[in-house]
Amino acid sequence: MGLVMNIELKHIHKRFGAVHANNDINLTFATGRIVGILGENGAGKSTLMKILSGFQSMDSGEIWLDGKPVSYNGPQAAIAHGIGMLQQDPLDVGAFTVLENFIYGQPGNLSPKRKVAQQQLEKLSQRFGFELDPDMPVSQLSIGQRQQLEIVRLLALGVRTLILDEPTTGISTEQKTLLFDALRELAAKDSMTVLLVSHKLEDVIALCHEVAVLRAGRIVGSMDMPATTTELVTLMFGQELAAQPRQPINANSDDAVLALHKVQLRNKRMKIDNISLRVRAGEIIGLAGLDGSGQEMLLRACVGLEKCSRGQIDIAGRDMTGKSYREFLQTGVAFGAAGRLEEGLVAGLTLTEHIALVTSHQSFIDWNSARQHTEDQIKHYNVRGRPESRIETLSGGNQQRVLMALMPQEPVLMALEQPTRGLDVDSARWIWQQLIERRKGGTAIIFSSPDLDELVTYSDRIIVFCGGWVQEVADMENLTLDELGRMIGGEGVIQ
Amino acid sequence: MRTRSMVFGLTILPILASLLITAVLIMLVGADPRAVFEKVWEGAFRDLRSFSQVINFWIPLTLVSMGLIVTFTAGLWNIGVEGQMGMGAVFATWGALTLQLPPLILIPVEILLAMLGGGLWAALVGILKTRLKVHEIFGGVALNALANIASIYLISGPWQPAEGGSVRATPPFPADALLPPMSPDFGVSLLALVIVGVVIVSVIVALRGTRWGLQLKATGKNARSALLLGVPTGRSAMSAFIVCGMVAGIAGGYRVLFTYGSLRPLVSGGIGFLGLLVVLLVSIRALWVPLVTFIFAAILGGSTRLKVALQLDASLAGVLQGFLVLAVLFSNGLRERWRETNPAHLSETDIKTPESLKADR
Amino acid sequence: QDEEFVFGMILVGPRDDNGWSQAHFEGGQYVEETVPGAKMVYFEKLNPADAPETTLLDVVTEMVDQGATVIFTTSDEFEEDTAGAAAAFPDVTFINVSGDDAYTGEAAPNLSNVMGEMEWAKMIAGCAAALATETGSISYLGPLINFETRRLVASAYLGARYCYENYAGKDPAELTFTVTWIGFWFNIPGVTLDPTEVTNDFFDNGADVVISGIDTTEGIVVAGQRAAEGQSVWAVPYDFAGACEQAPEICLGVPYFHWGPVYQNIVSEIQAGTWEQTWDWIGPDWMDINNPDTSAVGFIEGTGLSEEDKTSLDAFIAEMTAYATDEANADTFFLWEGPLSYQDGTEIAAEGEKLPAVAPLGEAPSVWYLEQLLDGITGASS
Amino acid sequence: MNPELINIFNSIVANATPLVIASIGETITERAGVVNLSLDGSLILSAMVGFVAAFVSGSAIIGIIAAMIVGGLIALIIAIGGIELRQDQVAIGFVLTLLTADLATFLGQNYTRIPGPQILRSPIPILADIPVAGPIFFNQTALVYLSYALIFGLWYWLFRTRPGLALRAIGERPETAFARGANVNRLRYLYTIIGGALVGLAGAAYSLSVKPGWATPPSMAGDGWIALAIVIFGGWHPFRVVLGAYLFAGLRALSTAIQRTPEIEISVVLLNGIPWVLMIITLLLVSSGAIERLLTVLPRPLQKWTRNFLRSDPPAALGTRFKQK
Ligand SMILES: Nc1ncnc2c1ncn2[C@@H]1O[C@H](COP(=O)(O)OP(=O)(O)OP(=O)(O)O)[C@@H](O)[C@H]1O
Ligand SMILES: Nc1ncnc2c1ncn2[C@@H]1O[C@H](COP(=O)(O)OP(=O)(O)OP(=O)(O)O)[C@@H](O)[C@H]1O
Ligand SMILES: [Mg+2]
Ligand SMILES: [Mg+2]
Repeated sequence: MGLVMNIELKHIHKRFGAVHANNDINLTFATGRIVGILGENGAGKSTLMKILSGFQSMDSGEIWLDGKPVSYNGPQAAIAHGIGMLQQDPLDVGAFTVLENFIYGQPGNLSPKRKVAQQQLEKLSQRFGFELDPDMPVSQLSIGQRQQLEIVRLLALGVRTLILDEPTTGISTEQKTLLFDALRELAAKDSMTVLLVSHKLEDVIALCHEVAVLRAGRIVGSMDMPATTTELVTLMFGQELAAQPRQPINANSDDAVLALHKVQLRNKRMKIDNISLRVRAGEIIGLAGLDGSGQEMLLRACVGLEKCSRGQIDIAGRDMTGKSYREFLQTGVAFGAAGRLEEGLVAGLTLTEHIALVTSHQSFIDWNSARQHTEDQIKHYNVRGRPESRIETLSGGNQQRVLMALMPQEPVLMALEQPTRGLDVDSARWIWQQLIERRKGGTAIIFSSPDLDELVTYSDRIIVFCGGWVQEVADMENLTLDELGRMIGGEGVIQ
Repeated sequence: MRTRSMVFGLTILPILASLLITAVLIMLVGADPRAVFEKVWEGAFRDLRSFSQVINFWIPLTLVSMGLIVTFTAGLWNIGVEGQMGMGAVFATWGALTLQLPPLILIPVEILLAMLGGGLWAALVGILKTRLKVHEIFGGVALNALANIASIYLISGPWQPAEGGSVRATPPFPADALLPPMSPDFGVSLLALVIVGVVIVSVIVALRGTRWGLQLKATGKNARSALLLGVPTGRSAMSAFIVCGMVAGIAGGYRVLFTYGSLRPLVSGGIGFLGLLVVLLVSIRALWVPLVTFIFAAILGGSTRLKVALQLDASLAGVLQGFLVLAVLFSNGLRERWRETNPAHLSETDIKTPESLKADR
Repeated sequence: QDEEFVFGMILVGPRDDNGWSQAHFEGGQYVEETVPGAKMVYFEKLNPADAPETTLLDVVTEMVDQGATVIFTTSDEFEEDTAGAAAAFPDVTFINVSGDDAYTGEAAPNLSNVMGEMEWAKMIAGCAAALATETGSISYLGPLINFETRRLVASAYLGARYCYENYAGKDPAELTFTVTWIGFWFNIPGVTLDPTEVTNDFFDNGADVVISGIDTTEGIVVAGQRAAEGQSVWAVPYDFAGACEQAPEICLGVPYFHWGPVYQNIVSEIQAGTWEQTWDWIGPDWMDINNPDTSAVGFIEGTGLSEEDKTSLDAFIAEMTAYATDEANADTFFLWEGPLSYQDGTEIAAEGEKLPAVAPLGEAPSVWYLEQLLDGITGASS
Repeated sequence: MNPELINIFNSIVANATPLVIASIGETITERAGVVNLSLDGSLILSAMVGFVAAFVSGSAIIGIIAAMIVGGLIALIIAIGGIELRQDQVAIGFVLTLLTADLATFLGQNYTRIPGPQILRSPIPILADIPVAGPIFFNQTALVYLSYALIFGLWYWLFRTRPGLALRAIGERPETAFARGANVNRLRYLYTIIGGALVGLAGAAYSLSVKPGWATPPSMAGDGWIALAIVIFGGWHPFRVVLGAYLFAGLRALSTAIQRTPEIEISVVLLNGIPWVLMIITLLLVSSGAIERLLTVLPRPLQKWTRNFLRSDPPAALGTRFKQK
């Protein structure tokens, strides 16, 4: 399997309107290497990788493979040249079974040989220790399993270069280990080239042989590994980021803002029993766990979006069991969902209309004062946008800021799903500053995150969700990332 | 400059295109398009009587269209509007046939009954939609047919005159139960005109200036987000249905209390569907409704003459209206495409340079 | 030099429906041909399904505008609206087919009613069906239920029962006569039953003759289809002399109206200034029921009729003619004599008693105001 | 089984066939992620054109072809508007529903109620002799046999072939399909047109076989909406769609039968409401999740088998636009 693959990118340019997403990129990737691609949000990483894997066309520039210029349109053609990409949200079809997904895209005659394909799938899975049931619908797999499926699928297609865009979000430590082992093996034994886009510096440090850093569309540097986090951060942001000072909670009262008594939650896929929890004013509770382990369900139950099948929920001492979301809102809770434009903001409405929607309590709206109010909020939250801008024209970070501005000033409780999803380190820190500001006023925060670092950094207490069980981290003082990762993966759960 | 002429062209184009297609079709069946358009014009504007007939289409059509503006704003396809008109007519008929009141009280009561009937029928679609998750298009289609069947049942059964049973009509309403016309020559109800005016103004004000209107808009654009922002979306949708149903009910009531003077099968006369076309044509912009409904009403009014004078099927009116709306939808699409390929016309908030994004960090 | 005389013709269905509306339309054409200067303006398909937005008054207004001085509104469905239009245009003469306003005295002076005595022809239709049936099961495709349709169904039934016994020589107790009502004069999808499906259902359930009572031709079309597929089935269409053309080989004949002479008469009277309001129920010309210049009602025998049955049918018609031309039987109908009772058992004519053609509603039972189907017919009376 | 009952079932299969073909066509379209809401009008216009073409040419085959072209053209308008110009597919479909029905009335005004070519029953020799099932299923017209082929053909295409995977993928997740080499929009055009052509075929099945001839008001009006509802009831699975169509035709036959039964006294007019009540009830059944719940009751191996069959979620990308790079 000693096929050599040398990739050269020459003078690649890509513009989106006024945005110069890739500005004269020159890079070389040698065979058998694992290369990390770093950069802040919007730096152009995904764009470059999409160009390389055929998902996007470039404006100008050349791609050379093994000393020859190539051009292809479409990801299928890139795969034919041996380059495959694994998107952050794996590109599969939820309604298909694992086997159908594996088959779909393979060349062949009209009616695929299911037996043959199944054997191939099983052989590849076995090699890397992946457990994939061929008849399972993809919609019932975890993100990690979907990535595994995508990897074996690409390998079966004979891919020689594997690109992964932020693959470690939302997968367990165990699956991450499995993934990294597989990638190392592919690079070492099969001489494959692996390109890894990631915001997680520890992953890059653990895996990569070298890194390249983008900023505002340009390559600003590269270095061979090993390197320290500080060195990488300096390269990415041009400066070292100061550590966030941790504030102790001023939990001067013992009154629970939120209290769960033996709550049972269930949906089609799982059931979680016996959750009991007391959250005091000013406390920050982190919910850890793999995607879809029940954190989201709990968060939503805390604001009445999910019904408890058993047990009782109190908000500020009032029994709210079975009440509607709107009734919860009236008690002073706030909720922020992970999908901002799907759940939270209304594409098509302007900023002013959003503000008016949550602040008007009269039948008739005073548009002048709504506009005034919006301008104040824009200033206060540092939003890049104007009152009459439609919300969908703002960037992700700015949308997140607007979402914050729409929440009540001093809620009793904020329930936030992945509050910094998709944001770069800088924006994420700004969001947390705002949150910590609110907790000083006595707001309790309960949030979920796939980012262990974020959980450990900001939480006063952490609840771990795993396989239908919940468990609180006992010793917060001495909690390490590793330990938390293992708990998420199912170690040390009291059954 | 180029922009303006382009936009103008894309507005005028669909009108020309649909007229052209219709003309070709007319020639296809061996008639003269000029004579057709002439007869339609004559049929609508020949004299006061024919003009009053146009206004008599305009009144219910405008009512229904304004109601549909409300449901469309909330993102709802109220195809059931026909049935809501029908039920408005049925309830008004009940009032007209059974209540013995002085006209000054009877007529308002009949109109309230019509609103009640339309509102109820719309609420059914609403419940099916919001509680039972049956898409409003199917709920609406089924309830349209059921409203019709209910009215035929009532006409041929319980409300049948003693001397003969058929599905043709109820006995004529007593004179006191009818809306009075403005004058014998100009057969138009002043009260109905006033109601239309009030409805137009209230719908525009409600959608622009009230919290209810904003909540509808948010529900229509993204119900999930609206819910999370604290909008009672279920209630919003229900209220949109009910408001539309009540307005459509008045329109249906008008058909029996003025146009016919008795209840007929299929009393809505397809006006509800026409209203849907109108609202699609104006892209939910309420201000344009009265004008467009006037044009549609004129075509409708004129097409009776078309049939008597030229023996051409009156379905031609529907063909012209259909092509017009289709052409407008297509030219909207062309305009959007054209804007996309000429990004200079995007407002400046649409795209930002990385520099400006970085400025405040 | 002939002064133009414009008359309006308002049709409930299409002018080429091979049924009721076409018969009227051709009646109008007959007037155009025979009355010098006569010119017809017409409006077809004035019904809630085809022209939901148009009212009869709109159409009348347009016609008057075109110069019409007499307007024929050719459906029972137009009864109320014609009364309204007559009040709105007192100078125009209105003829409503059929209706009873002129009989009950409700009508404005410029409004007459006219109808043909289809009962005779329906009896012949029933007879033809009884002669042809092999299974002894006849189905009647009914429109909506009212006085007119009930008496037509009953007439067909009486004819069938009589011929089944007297010409076919079978036991009338074994004859099945079923009516299914579709709900209107013709198919309105989503509102009426579909006559095509209903006719198929007749044949599926063992009937082999369908007598149509609706304005359109679904009955004979389906029968023709079944016959082409090899089944022995027959049909009797309705209303229009040419209706057999849809499937001549299985057509037993068609009872029809011939409006030409009737309309010509009315138009001539109006031209001559001798017209007076009447309520007319016009019978066939017994000299020759199929004379196009004199008979308002007729029955054309179809090619589906066997020679033998044709002979029997002619004998039946002769018997009927003898009855009708006998002065003693004035204002009564053949076969409409006791014992006759309604479906619920109420006797309406005792043994030997003849039911009067018409009597004021509620005062005495009559053929015109038949309140129920007759005993022996399967199907709904209301 | 008594012969009347066999006759009745035979008629039910015959009457259901246009519904079957139309809803199979719409299933294909919707599986590709496009909604063709115009069915009610499409059926009418294609029925008219099918009849007129057959009448003028004297050949039913030419009628069928003409009807399929009309159905395909209507679908093409929806595809251009919905895919190319990215307008609301429901809006275009609705406008076309009204427009095509009026167009049929207008253009067909000189062709009403005339006898024309028909497609008659032609029993399949050996199969028609099978007791009970033979006379019901195999004493039918060629169109009915074609509908059987369509049912099984679509099932095979969707669940057993590579292009079938692509068809499902473009309706479920077009991004994925694109990444795997499908030209999403071109395929959507293709399947929308194929689906539309089948709707056209269904129209011809009315005017050349089930409800022979052309007339106004058109006798198939309303059936388009019912076919659309059947697609939902059928969960976009060909077998269940067909089941829905047969069920529907069966229950409609029942409302005629009720009138024939003098013991049941119910107003004729009210009986005509049955199909619409049925339509709502069937949709309720699906939306209430009753069918899904059935799945959880079944033993596990059966679950796997029935999962596809019992799904009630529409294709995830139904009615959405895909911006192809
Ligand atoms: N399809 C597009 N249309 C317009 N602008 C785009 C498009 N895709 C990317 N951009 C812009 O190009 C720039 C680079 O985006 P890219 O997705 O490559 O960034 P990234 O480095 O992957 O960021 P992140 O870390 O947030 O994933 C951003 O400003 C982005 O807004
Ligand atoms: N698919 C797209 N089509 C059009 N414009 C886009 C698209 N994606 C991004 N943009 C535009 O590009 C700009 C940057 O978007 P993006 O969400 O990638 O920002 P970002 O660089 O990640 O910033 P932030 O850190 O605030 O999230 C925005 O103005 C956005 O409107
Ligand atoms: Mg971003
Ligand atoms: Mg990225």
